[in-house]
Amino acid sequence: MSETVTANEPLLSVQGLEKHFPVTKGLLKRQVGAVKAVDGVSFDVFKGETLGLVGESGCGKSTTGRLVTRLLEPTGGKVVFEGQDITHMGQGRLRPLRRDMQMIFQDPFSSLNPRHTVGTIVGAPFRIQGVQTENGVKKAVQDILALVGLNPEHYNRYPHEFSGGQRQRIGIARTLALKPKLIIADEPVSALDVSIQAQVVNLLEDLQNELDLTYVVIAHDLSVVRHISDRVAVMYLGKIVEIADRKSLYSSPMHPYTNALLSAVPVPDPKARKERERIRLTGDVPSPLNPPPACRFHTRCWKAQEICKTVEPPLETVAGGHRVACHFPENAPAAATAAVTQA
Amino acid sequence: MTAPLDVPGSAVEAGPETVLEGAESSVIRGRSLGQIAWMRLKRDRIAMIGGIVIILLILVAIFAPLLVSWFGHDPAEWHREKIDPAIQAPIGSFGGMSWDFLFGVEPTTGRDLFSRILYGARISLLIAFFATLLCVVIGTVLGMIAGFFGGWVDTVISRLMDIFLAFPLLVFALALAGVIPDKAFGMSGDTLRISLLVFIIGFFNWPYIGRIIRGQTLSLREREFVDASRSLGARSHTILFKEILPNLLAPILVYSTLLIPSNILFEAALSFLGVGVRPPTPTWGGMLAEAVHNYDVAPNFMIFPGLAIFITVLAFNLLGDGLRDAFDPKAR
Amino acid sequence: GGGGGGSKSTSGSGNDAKPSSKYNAGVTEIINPSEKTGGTLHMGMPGDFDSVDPGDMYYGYAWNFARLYTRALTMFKPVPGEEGLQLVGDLAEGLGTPSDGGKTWTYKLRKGVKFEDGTPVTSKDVKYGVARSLDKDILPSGPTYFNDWLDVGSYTGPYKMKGKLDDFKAIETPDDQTIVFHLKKAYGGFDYFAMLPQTAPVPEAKDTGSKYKEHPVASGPYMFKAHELTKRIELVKNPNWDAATDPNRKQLNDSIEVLLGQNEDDLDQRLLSGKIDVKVNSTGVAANARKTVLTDEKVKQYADSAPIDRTWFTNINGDVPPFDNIHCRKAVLYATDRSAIQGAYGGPDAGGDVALSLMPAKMTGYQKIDPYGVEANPTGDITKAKEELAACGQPNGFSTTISFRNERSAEKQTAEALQQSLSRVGIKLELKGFPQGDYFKLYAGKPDFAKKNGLGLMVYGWGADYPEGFGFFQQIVDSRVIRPAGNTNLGVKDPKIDELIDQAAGETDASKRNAIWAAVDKEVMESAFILPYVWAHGLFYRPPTLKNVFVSQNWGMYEFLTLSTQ
Amino acid sequence: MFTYILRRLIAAVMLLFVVSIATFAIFFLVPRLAGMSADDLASRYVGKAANAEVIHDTALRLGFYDPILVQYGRFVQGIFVGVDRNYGPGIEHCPAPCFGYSYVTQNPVLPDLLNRLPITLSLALGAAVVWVIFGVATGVLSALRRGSFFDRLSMGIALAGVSLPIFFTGIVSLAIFRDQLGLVGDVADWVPISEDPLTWANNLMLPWVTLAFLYAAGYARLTRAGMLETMSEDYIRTARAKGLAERKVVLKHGLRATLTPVLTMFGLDLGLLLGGAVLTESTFSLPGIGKYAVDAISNNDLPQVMGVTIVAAAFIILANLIVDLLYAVVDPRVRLA
Amino acid sequence: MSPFLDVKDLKIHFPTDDGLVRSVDGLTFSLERGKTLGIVGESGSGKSVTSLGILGLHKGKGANVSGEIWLDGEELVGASQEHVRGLRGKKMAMIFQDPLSAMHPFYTVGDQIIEAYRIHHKVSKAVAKKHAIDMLGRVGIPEPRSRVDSYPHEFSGGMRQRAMIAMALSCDPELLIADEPTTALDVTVQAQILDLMVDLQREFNSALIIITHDLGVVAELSDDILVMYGGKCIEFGTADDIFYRPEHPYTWGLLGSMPRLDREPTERLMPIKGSPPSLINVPPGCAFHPRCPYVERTAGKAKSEVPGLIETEGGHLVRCHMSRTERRELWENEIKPVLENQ
Ligand SMILES: Nc1ncnc2c1ncn2[C@@H]1O[C@H](COP(=O)(O)OP(=O)(O)OP(=O)(O)O)[C@@H](O)[C@H]1O
Ligand SMILES: Nc1ncnc2c1ncn2[C@@H]1O[C@H](COP(=O)(O)OP(=O)(O)OP(=O)(O)O)[C@@H](O)[C@H]1O
Ligand SMILES: [Mg+2]
Ligand SMILES: [Mg+2]
Repeated sequence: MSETVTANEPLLSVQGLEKHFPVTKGLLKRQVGAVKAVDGVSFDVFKGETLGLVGESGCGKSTTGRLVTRLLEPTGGKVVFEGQDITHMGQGRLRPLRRDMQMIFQDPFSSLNPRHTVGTIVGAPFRIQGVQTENGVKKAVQDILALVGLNPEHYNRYPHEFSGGQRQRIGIARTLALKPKLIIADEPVSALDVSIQAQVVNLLEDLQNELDLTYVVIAHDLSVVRHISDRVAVMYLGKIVEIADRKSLYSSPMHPYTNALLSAVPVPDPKARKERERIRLTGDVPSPLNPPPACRFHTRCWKAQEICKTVEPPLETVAGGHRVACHFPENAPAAATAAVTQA
Repeated sequence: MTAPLDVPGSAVEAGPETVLEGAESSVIRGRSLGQIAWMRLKRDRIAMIGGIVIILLILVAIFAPLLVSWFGHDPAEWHREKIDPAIQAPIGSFGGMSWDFLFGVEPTTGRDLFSRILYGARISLLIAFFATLLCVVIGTVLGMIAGFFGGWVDTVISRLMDIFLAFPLLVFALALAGVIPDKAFGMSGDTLRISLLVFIIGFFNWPYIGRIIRGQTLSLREREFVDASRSLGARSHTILFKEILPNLLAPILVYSTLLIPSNILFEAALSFLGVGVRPPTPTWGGMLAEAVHNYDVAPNFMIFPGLAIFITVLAFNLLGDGLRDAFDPKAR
Repeated sequence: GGGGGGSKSTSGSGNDAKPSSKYNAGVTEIINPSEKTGGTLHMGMPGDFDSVDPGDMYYGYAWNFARLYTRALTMFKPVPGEEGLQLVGDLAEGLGTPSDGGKTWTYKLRKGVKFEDGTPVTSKDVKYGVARSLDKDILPSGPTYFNDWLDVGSYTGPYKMKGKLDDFKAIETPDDQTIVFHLKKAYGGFDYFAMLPQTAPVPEAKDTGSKYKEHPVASGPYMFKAHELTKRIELVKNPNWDAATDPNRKQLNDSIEVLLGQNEDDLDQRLLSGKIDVKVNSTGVAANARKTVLTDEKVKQYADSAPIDRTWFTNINGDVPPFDNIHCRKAVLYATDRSAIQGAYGGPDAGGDVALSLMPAKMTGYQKIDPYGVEANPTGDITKAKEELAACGQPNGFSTTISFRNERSAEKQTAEALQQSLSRVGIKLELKGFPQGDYFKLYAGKPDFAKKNGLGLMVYGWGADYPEGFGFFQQIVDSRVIRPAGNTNLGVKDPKIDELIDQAAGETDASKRNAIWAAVDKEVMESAFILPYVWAHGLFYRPPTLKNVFVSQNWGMYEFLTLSTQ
Repeated sequence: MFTYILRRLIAAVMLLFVVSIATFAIFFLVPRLAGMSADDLASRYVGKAANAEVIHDTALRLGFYDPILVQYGRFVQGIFVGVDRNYGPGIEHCPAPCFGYSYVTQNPVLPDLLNRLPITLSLALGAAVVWVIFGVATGVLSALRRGSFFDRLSMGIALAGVSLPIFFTGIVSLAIFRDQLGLVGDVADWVPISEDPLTWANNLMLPWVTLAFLYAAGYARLTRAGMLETMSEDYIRTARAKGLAERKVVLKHGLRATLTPVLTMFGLDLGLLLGGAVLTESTFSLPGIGKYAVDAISNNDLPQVMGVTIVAAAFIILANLIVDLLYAVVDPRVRLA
Repeated sequence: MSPFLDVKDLKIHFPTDDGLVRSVDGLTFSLERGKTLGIVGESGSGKSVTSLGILGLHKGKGANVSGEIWLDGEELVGASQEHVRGLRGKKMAMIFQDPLSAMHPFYTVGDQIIEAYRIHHKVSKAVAKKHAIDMLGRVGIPEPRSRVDSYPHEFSGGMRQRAMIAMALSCDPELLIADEPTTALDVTVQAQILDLMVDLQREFNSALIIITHDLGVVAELSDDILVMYGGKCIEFGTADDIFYRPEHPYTWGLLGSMPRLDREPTERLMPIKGSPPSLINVPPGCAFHPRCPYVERTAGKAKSEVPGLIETEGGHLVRCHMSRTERRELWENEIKPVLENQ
């Protein structure tokens, strides 16, 4: 790790990222519309930190992750990794960069090829990237297996012989093989049982400390995200509605949606259930095929006013690194609110 | 910090799963899905019987000359002395079955049915195997490409499959087999006929397996390990052949096993309709075609090739069913 | 639709009635003579007629059948035995009168013959019928005797030369009852040509060319009521037929129904169970039924093994070495196991007798010869064969190819039998089957092809168009009929034979003609271009309920004209 | 919906177009490539005793000297505007759609085909009724009694059914049921249903059963597998949890969902059969489309072959279309687009 | 008087090729009308099998069911199939985890509710349909009149689950079992559904069993909580018992594994090592012992002897070899401080 990225220069910078999946019809594949899965997402990830990305199902979290790792080609916007614009970089030129940017997948059952042994799976990065290892691939793989808490002798086994948690470790081992700088983890624990989930979360944290990793963790479980993230971005229908450091986001959420999300999480405290003040949203997330105009949350927002249906609120910095896209943010310093209402 | 429930300090020591350890002592060598399927298959008695019959059939086909030299007569040799000249039927009961002629003899010619059935197995199996191979190769390659690349490639290949599926296959095969000249592509005689039959059966049957492979590829393509491989920078062909193909081997094996019997029947049908391999080379379908006009004269002439086809096809079907169950992830 | 109704009431009496009949009785006598009228005659046929248009047919059974609804100038007498080979006048009052040394033939038509619509039949109609049959584009199937022998000049038929029938000078019709044929050269057996259905009258106004077969206009006792192409024909009584004008026919059945395109084995089954009265084909019952017929005495009594004017043989191609050497050809003639081939064709009763020479024994003028000692050695004479091989300079044998028609399993087996028997003297055969439809046009009948592909032996068979030497021999042994393709003579090239044929053709004296044909037979055997092995028989079955049945010596099958059911 | 059907029909026509080109090419190009001349081709369609001149005339008349595209064009023209033919005394117009005239029998092709259609229809539909009823019923029962003696037996029979060539079962059953026992009517004697339904059914009984035996087997297996799968679906559990009687659970909830793949297979099979049950018709000598095809091919009768291929392909395509439409009716999740 | 639902020593075993699966192995609990029981446990601990067992849906499917299930004074395990069928839907009903796969894709939502209603009420279709519309309205589906004719796939996840609930409640069942009713849903929708269930339970005064692996959910709803492990109940008590005075190391583990929003984040989570046991090879002795950090304290008993389910105080049951005081001490001194982090 020779490069020196200065603290305020992001490792990954995403600006106005867009992905519209065309909806086609008929023999001639006429385009009749587009699923705006990701529609103008911007954020920066700094070296060594963990950015959490939360939101409800279908809001475009995975798509964002896949855009950043260039498994998908963005429709618009920009992805800059280590100062290089990789938005439309060809797969050939991207290949060497892939060493530095890896992905952990959600489903430990489908993310490992059932026909390959653990050795093959974890050794794949070496083969694909043509990396030479000192004591042979096998040794390297076994080292990594040990690193993620697996028995190195499991080298010749097949994924189906492992439990979910172990599989997720195998998946993590694979991403670690080439010592990446950035890891995008798409719901790394949501398929796991609580007790196993905790093992994996701890493992991720340990690895971060040990290997100086940077994470983007995608999840829908707010408590998990809080546990591992330094900063958290909340997505709604293809947009980031709020982004802030963990503490300020969870203690003083500004966007009504964030508020609602937080208050909807059931709390494992029988006494608290009577005391808590709850915000109950009605309805579901609208379809990204026909997102509501302007502020996309206005259809479910109890604070919505006329302006929310006509003017799209920009993602603005309200207080020290806390950015929110809302005309009527809560917990905001008075000045900020006033500025918006006057506009 | 004392955290008794926590895994001890460093991640390196994070405990490997105890349960797994307990269950499977110290066997480190992993069992692949194929090995598991094989274990399951071994327990399926009926499928195993099918498999054994197939192996026997293949052995019989390979060693037909040897077996015939022990138990039979040259398949082309006439034994007019076994034929009643008045009605051209075999002399003796059961179509002249005896120790000398195990299955009796053909009417008119008196040829040894036993050895003709044995030699017939060679042609039938040969054609079925190679035709299946051809179907599977074309079907797999095109199905995989269509499923994996999607888009216009998929459209083109899928339409192609539609076209092939819209051909009335048997009619077409008959037509094609009928118009091909006697010498072509530097081949002639049986070699040409067999190649031709292999080509026709294989070439027109591929869309069936192609569709299956395409469907499987489509769903495999969505599996995250494909993304994983891609995110590691793997090229398309690597993904196709190293990641996807191994997962297709099970369906390929299963459908090949189920395709072989249908190709055996197909070959028999073509021979039956008179466009098969030329005489005096015996084939089961061809023998049946002749026997049809003689079933009253010599029932065994009809029954033995019929049985041969039946047993072979049944054996393959049994094995195929067993394989399908063995590879089925949903099965217990 | 329709169909005759309850005519089948008598079939209930079944097979096991009195042993009234005797195997082969139908060959010599009329079985179940009856004059009763009514009922439907059910005929069944595997496949279809080449056509039912009298100007467009070439199969014996078609010609036999055509006389139910058409009348040619002459006909064979519908009686059993030798007498059935005699020609008598039909539409004509009697046989033709030759003049000009046999180059001109004149016929007098009977008076009072009418078409089904009541219009009288005139000599013009006969002329028109012959004229239209000349156009092989529209009516391709019939024989070409008239094209070849009539002095047609530039006349090409009434379709290409519309309204110019008068330009057709080869036939003259001085009056409605007289018709005169002018030939290119003398031909003594013209009465046989006059027997062809091509001389049946066709009213020009009703001629629909290639569609005429849908409804040929009747001049005989029956007429078409329905013709569902390829499926069914229904004939009913022709009200305008007058028995007085027709001494040879009766009109006993109310109707005649023919089912076409039937499965052979099926048909036999129905024949045996009496559901069908007669099967329309020239070879009789097929293998499956053959066994029942020949082994079950109760059934056998109703069967006849009828000799046919047909020889099954193989051509030996002199163009393909070493068959350019007569000794090699003779070696084949000696080495062949004819009894095996007899088996392939169905054995003595259903297949036929072992042939001693090319000319079928039952033909008029046959004289027994046996140059290769077949009678004594039906399975072949290996020693002689080896001697001939040595003489040919191939003492250890050689390899060659044999062709046959794929669809014909007997021919296929013949080839296999030859492969077996010739291998005894070291002659190795490679078998090559060809589609029946193209056999003469593209393969065996195309000398270029046969030579290039080394077809040394070509399995074949030939039946006489009519029971007279010319009708049998001319198309298969006259070297001058050899064309670039589509040959029926697959390579007999012997100037001596050609000369004999010319002699015979011009001869108007029948007995002299016959002597010449016997000489042709001998010469063919000498030159060894043809390997005959079977004189065909057909094994026919007549349900006990069928009346007036007998084998026509001419057709080699049951005479259709007399059949009835009551 | 309407546009969907329209689009599918257009696609079907295009498909038929390709099929016809391929058939045409096989019949024309392959022999040509093998070195046959126009006269050689024509020589197949003249009488026994034709001379070179007649052959040449025939080649000209049939247009074999024209470039292949022109010949194909003529075929297409026949379909869209019809063709004229000289039948001797005059010229006849064969109106569109016209597949031309047989080279061998000179009969127009389409009426011949249509003439045979009722036979093939009777055969296929009758057999279909038999096999669907038996196949599905057996499949359902087997699935419900998985592992029982009945299950084993019926699946054994089913496997035997798909393993026997139809020309074998056909002939054996003919020999037994008709020749020996005399139980059924004359198979080859086809009578239109409108004329005599009883004879119609009696005569067709054997082919129906034989054909159904072959197909029922597949349906029983498919139904059984489908049923086993559906019966383990969550919604079946829901239906039971509601307190629904088991019979209703099976028939209303289980079978309904199982029938969709059965429907697909049924459509495809029926389409194929309507395009000619070649083997069955040959075995029982039923003069249907399949027999027609075999005869056409063995006669090298191109117009007939073209006709029968296109009709058969049309049936397959049509059956596919109908299956897809039905699918949308049966399964509300399917949207036709 | 006996409780409304009383399950005694329920065993549900599945013989398979690989061995006997002891999915439920001696489960005992009871539930009163109007009360809510939460069953928690990791995946594969036998929660769903238990619920299906109560509804009698295992019979005839190769399952060995033994023990007793008393529902409102009737024993169900020994009762005839037909009798139990009559109770289903009317007396007891179930809400399934994944409403998309649990509803028949080919029938409209309305039809499925109507069917459920008409099994137990001899009424006309029209009446039943009115009832269905009513029910859909009650569970908060907007415009029920038009939505009644929609197919399940035309509903969003939350609406499907509501429809599922409407179907289950259509015959006013006295016992309602909800098997992971919200796992497939987003948090905001989950909250809606949980609220709905609470409201409906109050309204119908039915007994409710809610099955989940989310401790948060049980905490929100349950009066009593049953913690399952390896097919057995390892701890049973009131919600307060389980959350404030848990006594089983596994329960501690569960609590320690959860990151909690209501507390300051801890440095590290406290997972349980290892993974849940296979139900074929349930470890001998205490099923939890391979994962238990305190095995040593039982002097080897854990590995050989199955601990009994012992009542510690007023209805709080624990299955552990350690003594009560030992457990108390551990909880108060070692676990609780770490969990509460301050
Ligand atoms: N390949 C695709 N084609 C069309 N639409 C797509 C495609 N991939 C995703 N979408 C749509 O884009 C939207 C966002 O999908 P995405 O998978 O990013 O959501 P998510 O936030 O990850 O949801 P979840 O929590 O369910 O994983 C969804 O509406 C989805 O249907
Ligand atoms: N029909 C069956 N045959 C064999 N084993 C079964 C059967 N049904 C369930 N099991 C087994 O019983 C065990 C318990 O299953 P169950 O579905 O009750 O778990 P669960 O606690 O509901 O888990 P989850 O949280 O994943 O839903 C599992 O190991 C399962 O494999
Ligand atoms: Mg996602
Ligand atoms: Mg469950």
